[in-house]
Amino acid sequence: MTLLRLRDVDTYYGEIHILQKISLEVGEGELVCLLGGNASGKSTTLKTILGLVTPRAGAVEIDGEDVSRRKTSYRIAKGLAIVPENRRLFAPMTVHENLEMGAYLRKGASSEALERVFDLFPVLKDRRRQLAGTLSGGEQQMVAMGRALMSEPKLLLMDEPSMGLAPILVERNFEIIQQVHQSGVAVLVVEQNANVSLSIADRGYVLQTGRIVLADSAKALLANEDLRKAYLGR
Amino acid sequence: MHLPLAFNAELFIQLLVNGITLGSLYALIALGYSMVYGILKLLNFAHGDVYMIGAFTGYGVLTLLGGPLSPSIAIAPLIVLMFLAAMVAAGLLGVVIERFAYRPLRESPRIAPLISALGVSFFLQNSALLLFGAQFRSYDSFVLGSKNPEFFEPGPLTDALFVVKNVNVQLIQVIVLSTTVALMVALTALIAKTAIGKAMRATSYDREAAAMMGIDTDRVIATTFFIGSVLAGAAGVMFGLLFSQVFHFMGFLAGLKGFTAAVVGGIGSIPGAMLGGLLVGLAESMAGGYLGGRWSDLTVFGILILVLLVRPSGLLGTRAIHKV
Amino acid sequence: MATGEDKPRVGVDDWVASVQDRREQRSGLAGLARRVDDVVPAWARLALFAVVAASLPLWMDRGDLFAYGIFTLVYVLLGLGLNVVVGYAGLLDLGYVALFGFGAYSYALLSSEHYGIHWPSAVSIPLVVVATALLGLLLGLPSRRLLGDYLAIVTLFFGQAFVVFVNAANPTVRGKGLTGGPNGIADIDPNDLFGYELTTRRQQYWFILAIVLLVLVGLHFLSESRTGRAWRALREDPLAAEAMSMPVNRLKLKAFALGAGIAGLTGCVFAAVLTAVTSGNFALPILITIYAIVVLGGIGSLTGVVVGAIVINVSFQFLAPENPQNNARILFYLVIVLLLMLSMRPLWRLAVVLAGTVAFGLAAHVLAEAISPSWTAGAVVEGGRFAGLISDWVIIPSGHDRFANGAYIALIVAILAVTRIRGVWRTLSLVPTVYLAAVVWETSFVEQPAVARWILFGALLVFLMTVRPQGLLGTPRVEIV
Amino acid sequence: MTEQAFFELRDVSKSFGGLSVVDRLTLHVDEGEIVSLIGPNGAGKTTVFNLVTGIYRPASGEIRFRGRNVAGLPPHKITQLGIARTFQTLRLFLNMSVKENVMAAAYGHTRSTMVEAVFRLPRARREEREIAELAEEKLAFFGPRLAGYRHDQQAYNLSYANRRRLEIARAMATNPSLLLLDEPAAGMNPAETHELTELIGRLRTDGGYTVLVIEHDMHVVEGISDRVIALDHGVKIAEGSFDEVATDDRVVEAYLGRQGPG
Repeated sequence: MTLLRLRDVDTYYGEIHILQKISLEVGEGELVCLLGGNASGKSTTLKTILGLVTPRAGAVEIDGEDVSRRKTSYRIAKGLAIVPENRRLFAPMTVHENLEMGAYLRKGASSEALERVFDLFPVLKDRRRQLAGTLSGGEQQMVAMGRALMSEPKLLLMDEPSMGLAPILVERNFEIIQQVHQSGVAVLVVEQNANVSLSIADRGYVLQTGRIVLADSAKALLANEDLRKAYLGR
Repeated sequence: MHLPLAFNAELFIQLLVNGITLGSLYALIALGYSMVYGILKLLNFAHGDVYMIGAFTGYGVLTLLGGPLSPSIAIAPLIVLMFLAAMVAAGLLGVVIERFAYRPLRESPRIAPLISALGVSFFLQNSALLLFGAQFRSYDSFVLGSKNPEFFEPGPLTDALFVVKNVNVQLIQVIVLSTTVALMVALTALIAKTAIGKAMRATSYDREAAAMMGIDTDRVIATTFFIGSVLAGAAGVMFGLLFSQVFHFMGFLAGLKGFTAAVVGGIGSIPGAMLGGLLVGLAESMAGGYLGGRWSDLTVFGILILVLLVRPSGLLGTRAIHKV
Repeated sequence: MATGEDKPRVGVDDWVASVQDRREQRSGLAGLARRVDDVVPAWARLALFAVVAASLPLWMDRGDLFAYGIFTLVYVLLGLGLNVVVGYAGLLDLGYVALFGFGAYSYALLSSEHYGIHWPSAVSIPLVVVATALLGLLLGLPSRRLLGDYLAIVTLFFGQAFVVFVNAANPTVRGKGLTGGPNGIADIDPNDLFGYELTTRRQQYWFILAIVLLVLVGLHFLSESRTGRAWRALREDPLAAEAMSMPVNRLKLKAFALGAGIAGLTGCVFAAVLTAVTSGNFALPILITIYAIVVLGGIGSLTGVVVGAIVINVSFQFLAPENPQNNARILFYLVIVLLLMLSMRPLWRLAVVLAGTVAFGLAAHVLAEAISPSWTAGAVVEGGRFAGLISDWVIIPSGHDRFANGAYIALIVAILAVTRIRGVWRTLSLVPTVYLAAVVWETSFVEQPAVARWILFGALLVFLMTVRPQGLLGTPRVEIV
Repeated sequence: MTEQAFFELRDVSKSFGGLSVVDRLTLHVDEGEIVSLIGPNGAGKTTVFNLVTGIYRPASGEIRFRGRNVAGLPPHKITQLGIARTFQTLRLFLNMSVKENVMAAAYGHTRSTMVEAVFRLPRARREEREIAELAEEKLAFFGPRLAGYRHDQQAYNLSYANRRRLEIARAMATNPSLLLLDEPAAGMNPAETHELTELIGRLRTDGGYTVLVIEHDMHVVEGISDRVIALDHGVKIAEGSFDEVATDDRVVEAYLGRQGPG
């Protein structure tokens, strides 16, 4: 069963054509990574998936339903969740409130989900009354992850989990991604750090100037000559 | 010009009472500015005119129900009805304005929604002028429910509820103040405790991130406009009841002062709006009483400048730490 | 698509190389205007404007030259000054119109019967310009601490204070009210060129045109200088500008002073042409008009200011209360045609709208009559053979002033709404809209054309902003994230 | 350490709302050195840059540049004295052309007035020419990456990596002697990162700049640094050569993690 499918999506930003006929899919329980340099259109792809920008042409399907004209909240309710780039916590709200926001559309199940998040990140339990803005970078990352997991998503979107982070945090991040993946959640990692992400992914896409230029299994991509030169370096 | 040689306690208390009532009115207007500014970073110039429309709606209800001299229903339900009608009308107007004048401009440079807001303000003001004329429309709340209309005897609204140092504190003043306080408390609770309140805070901090959590930010913003405009509508009726008159241009200056109150108190803070409103109301009342009417607006202006220069984030505002 | 050479190399994002291919061709009038603006060099545009503008008095009569020519030029100048503050430096100055007023009043005091001082323009104009620039500097002082909207509100207060001062305060100086209160100051001298008085409309027009051309050239050079670049940098990102060695506060004050100087200069010629000044000339509506000019043309663009001033002033004069009602009629036909064009495709929509409008009208008429016969008792203004038919269709109450006013406002709201919705909803809402237009027309327009005009103007501002926030010649600001 | 270092911080502290971000920090950079500042997120690295460039005013301590205490001076003054920076979050003048971005930064060392500009007087014309040449020269430093045909493009058209390069070019146009680079490799792919490593080297050899750089990419840090300084919670936890710092226990624990560099 395909959880998420983009079909020939064209997205514009103002007058500029950003995404050109993007097609990709993520199956249930899969770990897929979307590789590309910054400004290759990765963030725009994510925004298109979430409905923060509307494509001019093509379709976004979640769980087999065409949601291209649906609001973001509708798509989230269908089982998406995202850990945005640079975390984007609500700094003046408490850790607890931040987590609550993650479960905004699932008020009933939130106490159970809360326990699960606290099991995953015990340190957050002690800090639940603290304002999110006062946490250390590592703790903030945990809140961002926990917030996304609060809605018990079927598909977790990770936007640049290694961007601008200390090596130790990158490492922890990817451990948690794997952990979440092993519990049966599908994950789409949007990254430009090909090394780490391909090593844990099932499949991958490479985005270049708004187009998908490579799509293959992670193993094959790791062996691809062009990709090695550009992304694995040295 | 005469200088008050001896301290006149009666005058002072009178001005104090007037200032507090006026101030709570400004506080209600300030809240609308503050909430909208908090969530959209938009200076909603049309807000003062929403308040004006609220005042006219109250006037309309009053006229439809027989007018002040011979109301067809009892005074208490009449006033409640006036408030309700004005609040609903203003609230809906706020939502419509947001939908058509501001929402299309979310991603535009800052100046575009500002110009759009000026356009809306201009439109509303002149519409009221065209429909109701340039003359003042009288609420005649002074005689509302008067026992003997033929002799224009004061009605119950101006009855003294209690007396301080020979100064009568009128029923209407107490109504205005207590309504304001009640609305403030309700609003504070709404924002601190309820899901929509938290969604509002999240949206005002980071709209896109809030959307990513599944919050329907369009709806949250519309709700914010609705609540802010409802408060302005209530303030409009209060103004009519307090000063017995409404006119098409009343929104402009009241809007400016409301915004001043919001800024002085600290944009985004509810107690700040209350404090700022009181400060502006008191300043206006005191300056008017001791220095003469023409100085009152300039005094308000002076306070604004002073506060902004000393504490740019307002009295109760939190200083934003700019991430660089 | 991705064939051979076109296939991008992995790891190389070639946005810049491909950006022209990715930019859509803009269509419509605005797109054409942009392309012309891109292609035609600045000096050619200036020359074209100068030649056309200079020839105006040769074929225009005096009244039109005053209304269309001189007023447009005054608006151009005002727009150019505001453009320095708002367009270049990105500072929201809502007290700008007070500076214009200060200039006009100052000139009036220095060259009129009011105090019997008749200094020649060569003395009074430079003096006034410098004084206004200094006042602008003063007004700009809060910009050191205040950002964006805070600055806007403080300057707006300043504008209000000016009107209050001129109208109400009117302090007595040398036995006479300084500003003349609500009556203003009359009998102002015309401008003179070293003693030669410019008394005819033609002379005045050419004089102002010369000033406009000089200011345009000067501002063009300035915008391509270190100061102009620094202003734009400051508008983009004040913090980065400061970190890149630009003294942000001083630059803000410079923009304020220069803008104020131009406003003061405009005040001088304006007062001289009008020969009288009153505070009403410097109130909120004028401020909004100047903003509309700058924003319509496209913020920061000199050509845009000129185009904006022409469009706004010409349409203003066209709709002026003095003009015959015919203009209003043309406007209404235009609106109806435009609305119908919006729904032309596919053709069945047009049919639906027309049929719907007829049905809607009949139903409304019956309903209104049922509620109260007086609602339909009014007479149709014109209509000839169709008068009977029309009066069975539209609602015309007897004594319909208030009703017509309401319908007019409702019509404008409905038109605004129609432009914002799509698809079936648009078709549906067109029905009452077209009907309203008919009602407004048949109830013979509104009583107060001046007010009605301002209402339309407010709505147009909203419309313009929501449809084209960057203005006619402005470039949309894009960020690729 | 010499008596008067080229650039040094002495006991500099800064806190926000009671939260200490930089705590009695002392460090120095000698002329011609390339020094890297590393540390976990929120360690106060960017705050150090903001303190040095005058965006924040230190609560206590001295920031000395060529013997002069610059703490408390406004940012443009500090830049005019010869310290220029780039921003982690990229703060280009997006709606100005590439060349204009660089030309704008020449403001601090040009002098022609508004009047001279309006009337195109000789000094204004000469300076305009010089600024244009300066901009081309600085952009040429980046070779084909910011080559001629891109000069008239609006900055928002640039790719992320090119925006980072343009920020460096813009900083160079202020004629600094000390360059502060805030995560110049962030958002670059390995090939581009490799190129950047060389470029930073050339900044010293060809450009004659002294460089203080914040960077997370350990390959870059290893490739460029004469010296590395590690911060955590606003405190210096290690200083020395790359190998010394990278193997320091506290650095490994707080920052690098058990896998170590890479």
